[in-house]
Amino acid sequence: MSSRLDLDLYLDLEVFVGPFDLLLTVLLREEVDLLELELAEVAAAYVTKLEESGEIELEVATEFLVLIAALLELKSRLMLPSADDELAELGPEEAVDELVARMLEYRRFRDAGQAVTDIFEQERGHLYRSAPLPSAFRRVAVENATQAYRPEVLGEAIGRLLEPPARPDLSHLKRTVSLRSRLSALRAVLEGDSEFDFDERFGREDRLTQAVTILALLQLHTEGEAEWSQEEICGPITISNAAAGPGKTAVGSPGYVATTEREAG
Amino acid sequence: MESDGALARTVEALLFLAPGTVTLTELADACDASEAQVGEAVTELEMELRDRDRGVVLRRVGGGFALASDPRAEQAARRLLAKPRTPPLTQAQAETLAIVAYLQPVSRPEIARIRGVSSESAVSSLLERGLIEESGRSRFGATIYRTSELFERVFGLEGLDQLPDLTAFDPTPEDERELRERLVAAGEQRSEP
Amino acid sequence: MESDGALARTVEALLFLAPGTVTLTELADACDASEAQVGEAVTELEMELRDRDRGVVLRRVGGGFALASDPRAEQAARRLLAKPRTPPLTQAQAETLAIVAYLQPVSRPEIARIRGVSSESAVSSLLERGLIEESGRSRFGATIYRTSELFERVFGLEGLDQLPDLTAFDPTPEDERELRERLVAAGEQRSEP
Repeated sequence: MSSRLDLDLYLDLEVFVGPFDLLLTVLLREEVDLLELELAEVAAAYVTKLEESGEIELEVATEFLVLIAALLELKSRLMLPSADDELAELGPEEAVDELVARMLEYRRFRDAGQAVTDIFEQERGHLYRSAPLPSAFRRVAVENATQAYRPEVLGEAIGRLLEPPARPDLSHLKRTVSLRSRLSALRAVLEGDSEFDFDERFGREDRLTQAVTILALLQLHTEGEAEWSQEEICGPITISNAAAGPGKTAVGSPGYVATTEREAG
Repeated sequence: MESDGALARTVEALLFLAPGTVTLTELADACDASEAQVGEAVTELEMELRDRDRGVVLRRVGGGFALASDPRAEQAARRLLAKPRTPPLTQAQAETLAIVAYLQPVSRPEIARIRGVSSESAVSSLLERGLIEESGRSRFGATIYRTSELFERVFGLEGLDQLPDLTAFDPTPEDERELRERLVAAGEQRSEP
Repeated sequence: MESDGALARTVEALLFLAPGTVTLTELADACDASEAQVGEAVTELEMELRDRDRGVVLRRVGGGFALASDPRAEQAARRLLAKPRTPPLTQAQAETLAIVAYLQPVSRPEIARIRGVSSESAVSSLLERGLIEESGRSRFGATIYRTSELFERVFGLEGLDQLPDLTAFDPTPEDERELRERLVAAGEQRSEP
């Protein structure tokens, strides 16, 4: 059986040691606090792994991006401070709403899964007949049969099966976005512009490219090359060259405690 | 009535011979009778098979009808046909199957987002068991899945609308309040100096 | 008597599910009962089926028993079965069918080795649709499959030599033996972790 996991990513973090898959499970089951988790380290581990292999398998990368983006979004909202006192109350509240909604969505399907299991247990005793037709009827069926399938389907299937996985052929992938190319793209922009708006530069790219760019940004952040800031939830993201000084709010910055300004006020 | 009995006889013979489920329209065409007449004959046969309580029952599955064996004969059947019992669904498979069944068509990243774990292994065992099947690709190249005809048969469903209403699994307001309080408490802990 | 009724129920279910004739000994083994008890249950079932006069009858044939459709339903059955069901093939079904078509006769374990996953559900749906059929047993007791005449019809082939040639898929195997080796080698790599 080919039951390998997609994200063969092993993590060694302060609050968690183990495979990425398990991390997500313990997060959803509330055994590890999202606020304690340094997502940049997770992204960095993934980036390292990608660099070692040198290839992005699109479906796997998409899965990782979707998961890490959801976690980033949740965590950033949990951590988001605001200059305004009223909004300061609202920010974490909304973040909690979002996290609760996600956890409730999971619970809903966990319970639906239980119901599916119950139906399966109740029904699996019923067996269906799978006997060949008596020969008299078989002849009728053959006589009346007309072409319904293209024979090429069979050649294509054999072609697929002949392809050894050791020689990966990426021609069937629609497209890939390499992390390395997004890193160079970001560095190139930062060289010319010490501060720029994410949407202005990358807003016209497709979602996958934008997502990989965010991953690349995380990498630059951990390496101390770039800072990024966001004044309000879902507002524009400003990226600045780390040498040019940080923005007001470091979203996604590991360990950054979100209430500094409130305390100061 | 003699003629009704004859129609129920023909219907039983057809369901016995046909591979897979047979729809009302197919039965009516083959019997040269109206769908209403055939529908009555199906009900008559269904009740008679229930009353005689023997080894064969009529099931309304996947938008049609099929004969199946009585579950009480399952063990003996597996001995005769040398077939091992189908393994139970694991929790991962059950959750994944529920997501596909309720949200179909649905992509694997979407399944992963809801379950919070990558779900390749659950998806591929469900594919192998024939309970779900591929139904194309998303814009981003991810495979999209839906449930199969076999799923409806194995789960004894007339159609997908026979699944329990998803709202039946809405968490209670207490669940929600409890979760929220725990999260707020965690957030407040973090904000203290 | 309740226990007799239960045995007749199991016997009916077994005869319903079995693809061919079942002997008294096989029935007794599967039911965990004596041949005398099973013999009585068979007679009870036979008489009951005769009395209810529906679409299924019990036949004593070739040293065993089988259920069969009532001959009076033959015309309707011809009409129903005259049009073979041809829903779109899933990827698993297409691969399995291609393996059987190019390498026949081929055993189920070999199909699994080439695909890298157990292929039970694909094999049984192809059997059920009549696209492949059993053609005996291998030395080790595994069922061997080949494509059916219906297969050639629904693919518009006049013979198996009309199967698409594989030159499009480089490197092209020289002959069937080489193709088999190549497929098995690729499959084994696929199933490795």
